[in-house]
Amino acid sequence: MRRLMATSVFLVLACGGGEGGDGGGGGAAASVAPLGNGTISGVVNFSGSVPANPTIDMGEEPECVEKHGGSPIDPVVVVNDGKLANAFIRVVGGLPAGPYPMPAAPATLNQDGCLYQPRVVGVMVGQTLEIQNSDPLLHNIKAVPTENRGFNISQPREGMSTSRTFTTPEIMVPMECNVHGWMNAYVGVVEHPYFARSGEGGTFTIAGLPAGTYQLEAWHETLGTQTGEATIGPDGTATVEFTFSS
Amino acid sequence: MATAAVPLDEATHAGSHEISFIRKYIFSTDHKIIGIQFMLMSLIFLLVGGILAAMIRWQLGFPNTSMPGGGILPETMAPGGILLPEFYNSLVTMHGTIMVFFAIMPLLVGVYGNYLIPLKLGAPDMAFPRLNMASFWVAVPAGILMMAGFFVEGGHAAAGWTVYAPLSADPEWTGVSTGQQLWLLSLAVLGLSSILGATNYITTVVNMRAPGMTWFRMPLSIWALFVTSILVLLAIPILSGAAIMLFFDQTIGTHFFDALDGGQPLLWQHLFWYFGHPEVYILILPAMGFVSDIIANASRKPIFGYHSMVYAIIAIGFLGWVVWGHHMFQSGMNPTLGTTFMISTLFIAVPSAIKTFNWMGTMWRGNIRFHVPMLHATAFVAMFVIGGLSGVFMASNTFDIYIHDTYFIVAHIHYVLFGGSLFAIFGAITFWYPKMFGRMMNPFWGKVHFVLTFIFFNLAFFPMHSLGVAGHMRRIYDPTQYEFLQPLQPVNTFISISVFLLVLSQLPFALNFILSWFNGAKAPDNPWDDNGLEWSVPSPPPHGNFKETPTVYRGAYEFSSPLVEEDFLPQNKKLDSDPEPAQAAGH
Amino acid sequence: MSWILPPSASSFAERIDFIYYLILVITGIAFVVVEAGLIWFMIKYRARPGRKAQYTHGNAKAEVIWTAVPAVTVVVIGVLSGAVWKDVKGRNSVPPNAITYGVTAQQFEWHFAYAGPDAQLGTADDFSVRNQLHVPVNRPVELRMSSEDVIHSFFVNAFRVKQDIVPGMETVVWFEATETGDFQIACAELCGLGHYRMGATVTVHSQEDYGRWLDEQMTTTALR
Amino acid sequence: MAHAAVMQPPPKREVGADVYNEKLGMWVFLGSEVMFFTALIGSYIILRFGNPDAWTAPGAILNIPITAVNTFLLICSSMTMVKAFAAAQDGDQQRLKLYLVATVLIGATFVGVQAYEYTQLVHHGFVPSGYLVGGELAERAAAGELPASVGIYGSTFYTMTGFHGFHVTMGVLCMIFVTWKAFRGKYTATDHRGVEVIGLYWHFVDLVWIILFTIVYLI
Repeated sequence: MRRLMATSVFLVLACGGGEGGDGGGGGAAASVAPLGNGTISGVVNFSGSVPANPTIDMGEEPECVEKHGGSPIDPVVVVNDGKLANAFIRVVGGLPAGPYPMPAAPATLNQDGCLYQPRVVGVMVGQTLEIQNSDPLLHNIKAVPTENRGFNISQPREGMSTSRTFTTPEIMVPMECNVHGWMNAYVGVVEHPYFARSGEGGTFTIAGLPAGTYQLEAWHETLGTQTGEATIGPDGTATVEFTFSS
Repeated sequence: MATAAVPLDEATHAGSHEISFIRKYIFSTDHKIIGIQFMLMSLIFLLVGGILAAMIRWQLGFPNTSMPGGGILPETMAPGGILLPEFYNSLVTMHGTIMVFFAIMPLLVGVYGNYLIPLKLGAPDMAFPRLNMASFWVAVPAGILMMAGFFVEGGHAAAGWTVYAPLSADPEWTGVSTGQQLWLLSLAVLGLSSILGATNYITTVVNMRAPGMTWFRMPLSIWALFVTSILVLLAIPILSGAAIMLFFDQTIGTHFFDALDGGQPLLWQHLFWYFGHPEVYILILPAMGFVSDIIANASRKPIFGYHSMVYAIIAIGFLGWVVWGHHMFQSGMNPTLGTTFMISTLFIAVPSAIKTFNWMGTMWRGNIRFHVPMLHATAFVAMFVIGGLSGVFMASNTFDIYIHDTYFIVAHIHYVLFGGSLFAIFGAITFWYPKMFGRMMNPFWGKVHFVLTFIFFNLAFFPMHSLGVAGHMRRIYDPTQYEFLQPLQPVNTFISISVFLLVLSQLPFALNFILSWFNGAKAPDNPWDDNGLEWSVPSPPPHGNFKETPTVYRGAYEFSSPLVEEDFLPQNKKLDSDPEPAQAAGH
Repeated sequence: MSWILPPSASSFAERIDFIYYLILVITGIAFVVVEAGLIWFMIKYRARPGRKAQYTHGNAKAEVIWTAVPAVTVVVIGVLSGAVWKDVKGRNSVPPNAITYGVTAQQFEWHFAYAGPDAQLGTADDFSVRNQLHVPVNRPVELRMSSEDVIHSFFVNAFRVKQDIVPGMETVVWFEATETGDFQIACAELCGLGHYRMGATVTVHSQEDYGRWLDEQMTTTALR
Repeated sequence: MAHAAVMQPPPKREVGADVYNEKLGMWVFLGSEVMFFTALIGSYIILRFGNPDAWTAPGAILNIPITAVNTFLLICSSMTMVKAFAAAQDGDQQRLKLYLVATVLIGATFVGVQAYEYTQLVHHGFVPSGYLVGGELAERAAAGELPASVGIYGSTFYTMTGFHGFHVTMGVLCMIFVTWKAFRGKYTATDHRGVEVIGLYWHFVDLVWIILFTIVYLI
């Protein structure tokens, strides 16, 4: 993205990838009606031995260490009972042509305890990404995209919130904090709202789809990508499973 | 241009024909109008720069609190009125840039280079009047480009006014792209304006002097402007070249300052300071010239050691080219060069001392009239001494290890640029205002402005020395982040309050300037009993300046001459003992 | 408001401080002479009716004096200053018995690299600590510094040490701490929006404590 | 300006440089230009010494024969410029116009050839940022025939020759103006300042090119 002479088109709006636990692609926007009401639900498995996550030397930021009970760990690969969290799943094939409904709520990326919450977040093109600071100290947020226009902004105080949007689909836009070199997050920018992040239990749901067969792709920051397929039948549901291994 | 088919006589003599308002006041080729245009533009920028300074000081004096009126700033600058660090960096960058390039430099060179050179030399106008007009109208878009940077996405340039690469070369490091590019474009355009101006000034000084105005009869203000013009002519293109390279690094992917691909970050610093140190003298030499004129006038005495004053100007102009490395003692430059640059830098103290003592010598046994210009000129000397002496600390490469990039340098540059240049500018404005506008400024409010400015200037900047001595880094958004700086916070708050009052103290000046233009007492031709040729013509002088080319019989500082009854003797007044100038020739 | 330098804690700090106090005294004298003279002249030679100024164009003798005195003074300052510079920052100024550390600066962190058990920097067993430099007291320390992104500057107030760190080149600086305790490291060159917070700590240990700290680190590093 | 041909007697002045204003002004301006090219050339020298591996052997990327021809053309244009000035001094209007037109044409040709050279270089994959990704030269570099990275080579090459080309273009434009005035008979044997002044600029630009050609192409 260095020297991307992006023209200054800046944008707008909202979205909702994965808030909290098992995120689903959000609700309906006023302008575009939902394409359907089918749902794909799935789970991301992990096989093999789980790589150890690095510990973080947060000694310079006691406020953050406190939030982690004294021993902060960088959650690069989070596996619970063989299920992988923080994978980013999106529909890559089988969708009818747009336009697609815009998720009603903005996506959020919170800086809490000198870590990003969540670590992986999806936004639709044009959907607002709300970046929040819950720490009483300076964070800067540097987006280093290759397709979008990058930015580098600061939030020196607790409770600050800044909104940004992306103009072009991009898997994934890395976000970093240069004050705390260990802080990394990834923003998936998708042209439609049919994406999700696997939660702590490795599960996810993508809602609002019409019946049909869809190709999906799951992405993880260190484990690469996996593909899958799901068919939403007349009952309006489908399931899919991905398996990553170390 | 085809319409200007006017015989030379008429074209150069005022009032004898009508020209349209636009040709007369907007796209004028009259050096006096252009000087006034430059003055209005740079005074506006001076105000902008002052407001930026007040914002910087708010953050430093009262970190993390909401700035009064800051609520009107957009979220990307100051959410809730509290300045963001990236905006603070833009403020620091733009305060320096605007003050150096759009306020002090045009005020000294653009205004008085234009206004004084033809008048003081007895010329009808500049050598190239249309080029002169172009030089102003190229500066205007440069100013617009520079201000536009505040309104673009990513914010304005935030890499400091020295725009050190690679911080400035790659948007990745600051988040600023368009702002930095506008900054570079603006300076390249402004550079063209300065070069056109300098070409004009040099040609005029060399070729347009009235008969009898030999080199060593020129007033020191003209000598200073002449040497300054040479510095501008030779230094600005270095900046233009460097700015263009940096612009290409930003836009078309060249690698001049990119260490990852064969470029050299230190090359920027060498280019910038090779331009930048002559630039520093561009900002002080004309001020010294004006002050020399004013002190001699007010003391009613010939300038003490005229020739050594001239040689000191030339020496400073020359030394300016061989000292740039003193900005880079701690930059990783070859340490042996450090010692070389220290020696050359220290020697600048010599011509500076000569000038200071000669000003004092001029006042010695004088009969000093403390008119407002003289108050400012005296303040210039007093403040320049502080700025000059604090420069010795930094010239020593050894002690510079400690105070490099601290508030000591901030104090130093403000003592030279505000205490020095700006006091001289106030002196010059009040001294030549009657000539420029045909009205006197109000002396009472002039004195009020002077006293307030002098007090709050010192309260604002003198404590910065002690911050520097305590190791306070400059360009720090929030000093309370460092334990060793926390005890200094009361000093920061004190400085900030003084700066706010200093900014407010400019109100009497602004009002005096504007109101006197309309309501001031009518100015006589020679209100200060001065000797210069500009005082021999009406206030304001007509288009073409002189009814007939004056003849010069002596230098500009023949005050209290025993040859005449009154205590001044104009340069063009012929005494019986004066021979006609021998050299005057028809070319 | 103080003209006194803060307490120092390195071997060459006193020599640097001496230069400061020397210049302070010289410039202080010049300051008093000039400003007092100025005020005196302003009062004594203020305009009074019926008085005419003395008509003189200068005095060559006086001018020679006030040219020569500053010239000699600056030469003295230059020579004294240059001698200290040579020992602090000169080409071969790093003492041969210095311990070498690696410093990597990046927006907006410091990473200090320590030699591992083989006591050689630049080998596989090096370990690195973020924002913490640990050094022994009374022992010269050499820092080999490089930058990942933009120009930073390594500044320790108490040690009178400052050196820019330029991407694409290695800059070297050395110091010898003379007191134990924690001292603050600051970045002294504008490096971006987090510049004001790019601090770190240098901890000066007694010789024994330093050894203990080093062993501890190597054990935990080996465990990782 | 319509009556400019009627010369006013110059006002009495203190003797300055003993040349008329326009000529002095051009000399002064050229001083500024010297510093501009000094900045570019000085940077080039520093960058090249700092990273000699980014440069290829002469001619490996750049097309020397075509540039040599171009250099010859530019030197020829200086010759025609001299001839034009001589004609102006003699008051020979025909030859003045002839040689001015020739200078304009040769100058324009120089710029055209340079533009052609640029398009060829870009076509081969040599751009200001170095190799064009996927270009022919990038492949040869990958094969080890050329330096791995020529970023700084491309940067300096395009900036220096580009700015020279810009100066030539400006010169051609001014020269067209002078030619137009020559066709209107504005230059006489006694007053032909425009021709002399543009000539000074032209020779300067020519001289700069000879330096650039030597250090950028031949060394």
